[in-house]
Formats: sequence, structure tokens, C-alpha cells
Amino acid sequence: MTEKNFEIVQEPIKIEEVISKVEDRNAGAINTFIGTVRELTKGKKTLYLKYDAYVPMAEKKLSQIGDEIQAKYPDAKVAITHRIGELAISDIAVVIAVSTPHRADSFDGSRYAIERIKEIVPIWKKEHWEDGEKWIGDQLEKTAYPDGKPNPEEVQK
Amino acid sequence: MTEKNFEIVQEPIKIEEVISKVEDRNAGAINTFIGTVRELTKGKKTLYLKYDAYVPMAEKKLSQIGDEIQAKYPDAKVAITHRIGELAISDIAVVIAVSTPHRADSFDGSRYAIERIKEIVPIWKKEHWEDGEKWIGDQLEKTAYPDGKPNPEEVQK
Amino acid sequence: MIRILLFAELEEVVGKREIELSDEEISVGEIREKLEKQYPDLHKIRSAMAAVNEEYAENTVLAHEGDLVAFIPPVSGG
Amino acid sequence: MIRILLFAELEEVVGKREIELSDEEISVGEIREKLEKQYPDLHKIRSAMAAVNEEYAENTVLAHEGDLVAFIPPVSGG
Repeated sequence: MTEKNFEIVQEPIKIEEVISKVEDRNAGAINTFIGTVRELTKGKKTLYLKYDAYVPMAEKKLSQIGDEIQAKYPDAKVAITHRIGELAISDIAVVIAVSTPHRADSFDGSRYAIERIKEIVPIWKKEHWEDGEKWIGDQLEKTAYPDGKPNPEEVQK
Repeated sequence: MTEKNFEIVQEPIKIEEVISKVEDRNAGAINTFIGTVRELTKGKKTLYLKYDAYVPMAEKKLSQIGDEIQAKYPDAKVAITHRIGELAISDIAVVIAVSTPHRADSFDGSRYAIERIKEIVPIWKKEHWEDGEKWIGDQLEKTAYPDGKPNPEEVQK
Repeated sequence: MIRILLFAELEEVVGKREIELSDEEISVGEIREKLEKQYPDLHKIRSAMAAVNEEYAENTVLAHEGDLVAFIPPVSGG
Repeated sequence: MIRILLFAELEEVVGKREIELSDEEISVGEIREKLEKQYPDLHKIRSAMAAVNEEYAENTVLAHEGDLVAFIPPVSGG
């Protein structure tokens, strides 16, 4: 079996292909999270994004996230594909699929995966607007670094 | 536009078709919940399921769930397709897709939808085992009615 | 005439999905009693929800000539 | 020789993704200081995470000849 459950790809992601990797006779639930490029972020209009990654480490960390989910839910199956390169508005950046026997665990696993991606997986996006461009360092959709610099407490971690 | 966002169908559900109904330039997140037929439930081996529905009311109630999600998250788009008829192990019974600008809301909306389906949408499944068959009245994956009868408090509601 | 729809186990007990009542006006609760008298095995109708014209309705709701009343056992979609 | 990888804004400041250090043994923290001295605009390397051979590493970790050390600014995948 040469199927890879944790991948960084350049081409458009086929959602059903990712989902099919987690299908299982004892799965009653599959949760899928799809991250897409949205046009407006904090009122600013994005023209397109560029994603870059430290590919081998990123695939390793995606796989680690899968292991972490299985440690919590031994019957879970997990697949994650993240795309890099230039993406237009509405393009799919990431597809996460988590199957479990019961539905609550599939939601939890999928939610966990997207949060962990934003913490530990070496992938970066650069937003391109009409009036400029910027690498985004906003793992948790909370912090923006308007001056391009996190504050001291954040550096400590 | 003849596209229906809330449907009861007889044929296999195409996941990407449901997802495409909620795509939006300002959606950054799409959560998809897929309910599949699992082989084992409480140790019992299911051979196949039969779903039946009160179709017009079921579509109306699915649509109401969409309205409830939009009341909470005005930017959300919701699509739900539920299949009825005979389903084999691993077949898809329901696909829910919820798109929102931010990811947390897509998870919440999708989770809300599946819980509400199990409360208010007139759809029933009948499990077929090697040694028998039974209509399941287990909306919330908590109660089974081994004697085919809910207890008095449940009747009151 | 009032049309009555029965689903899932209720349908199986009665042997058909649709029956008719000749009443001009009758409450949902009275329909339950009437049907259980007519079909003694239909006790599960007590725990079913009811809908009049595709909206859930309490026992006190009145159904009239031309209405469609459905009895909905605990649902199990998803 | 120790290979150093720089990503995103760090890569842009230096103008290339990969540089090399001739050290035989050097700590991650010392590499940060050395690079910031060499590239004064590279102050953001302070807030970057570091990885040695594809595993996250603290400043005290020692890199040796043949190791691959990456500096990983705040990530933003997903």
C-alpha cells in the first residue's frame, strides 16, 4: 500500500480521496475539515495566497498529529493533506478527515488536528493584497503581528 | 437555481456535491460530517440498514436546522443530504456541510446539525442483524429501548 | 376526512402507512386514543410525537377536515 | 559542516533558504546569535522555533557536523 495518509502536495486536493483513506467498516462517523482561502480577513481583501512548507518535517508533524489523535481515540483513522504553492480565493488549502466509531470523537479529533496544525506544522502562508504582501504568523487566529514581531512573552514559549 | 440545500435522496450521496453548495468567497472553513453505516453497534453485527423518512417534513426540518444555524452564525452556509432506502456497511447515510468565515463556527454548526437531526427530523433506521431486525429509536446515541418502549419520563416531553 | 400517517414500527403494527378518519374536528390526543382502541398493539403511539400538516403538535391541537396528521416514533436519522 | 534552513520571512531577509556553517559543534542558541550578527535584519530569528534534524529543539541542544538545523517562524498553515 503506497497510500500516504499525511501529505504536502502542490496540486489541488481531491476531498473524496482524503476521505477514502479513513473509511472503515467500524467507522460510523467521518468528520472532515476543509480550510479554504477566504477573500476578506479583518476587512482586508486578499488577492491570493502563497503557502510554503518545510516539506519533510511538515509531513512528519502531520503524521505525529495523527498519532496523537489515535493515542486518545484508538479506533480513529486520520488523513491530512495540505497544499502549498499559490492558491486563489476559495481554493482548498487543507483537508483533514477523521473517522471514528462514534460521532463526538470524530469532531474532537478533527478539531484537534486543525489546532495542532496551526501550532506545530512548519507551513507558512503569505497573503497578497492590492497594497502589499505579508507572511502571516497567526497560528491560532487570535494574534496578528502588525509590526511583524510577537511580544516578549510569546518569544519565551 | 434549482439546487436544493436540504434533501432526502434514494441514491448514493456525492460528498463533493453537498460541499459545493456551501462554498463561498468569504468562507475560510468548511466542516463536513459524514454519517456511515458501521458494522458493529454494542457488539452486535449489522448486516444492513433500512432508512425510511416522512420525506416532505424531513426536508422541511433539515431546512429549519439550516435556519437555526444561520440565526446563530449569520455568515454560515449549510447543506444537508440524507439518504433513505437500504444501505450496506460503510455506505453514507448523511452528509452535512457547514461553511463559515472562521473555523470554530463551522465545527459548532456541523455538530449542532447532527444532534438536531437526531432530535427533530422524521427519519428512522431499521437495523438488520443475523438474528433479527429492529427499528431503532436512539436519537442521541445514549438510549436503546431493549423492550421497544421508552420510559415514562421520555414519553412526557 | 382527516388523513393519518404512521411510520416505522407504527406502520408495521397497522400494516399500512396511511389511514383515514371521518371526523370533522378532533384533537391529536383523541386521535391517539382512537387509534389505540382500533389497533390494540399500537401502544407505542403514546410515545410518538405528532405532527399536523408537517409541524409538530401537542395533544391539545385540533385537526380538521383536510388536515394531515402524522405520528412520529423516536427518530434515528444521521 | 552544519546545514541551516531558513523559511518564510527569515528566508526573505537572508535571500536564500539554505546556508552552511563550518562549525563542528554549536548550540542552537549560538547559531541564532551567529546568524543575527551576520544578518542584522534577521532579528526575527529570535522568535522562531528551531528544529534539529526535523525535530523541535531548545536553544541548549547541540548541533553537530552533518546535522540539519531549521529555523521556523510562527507557522500559519491550515
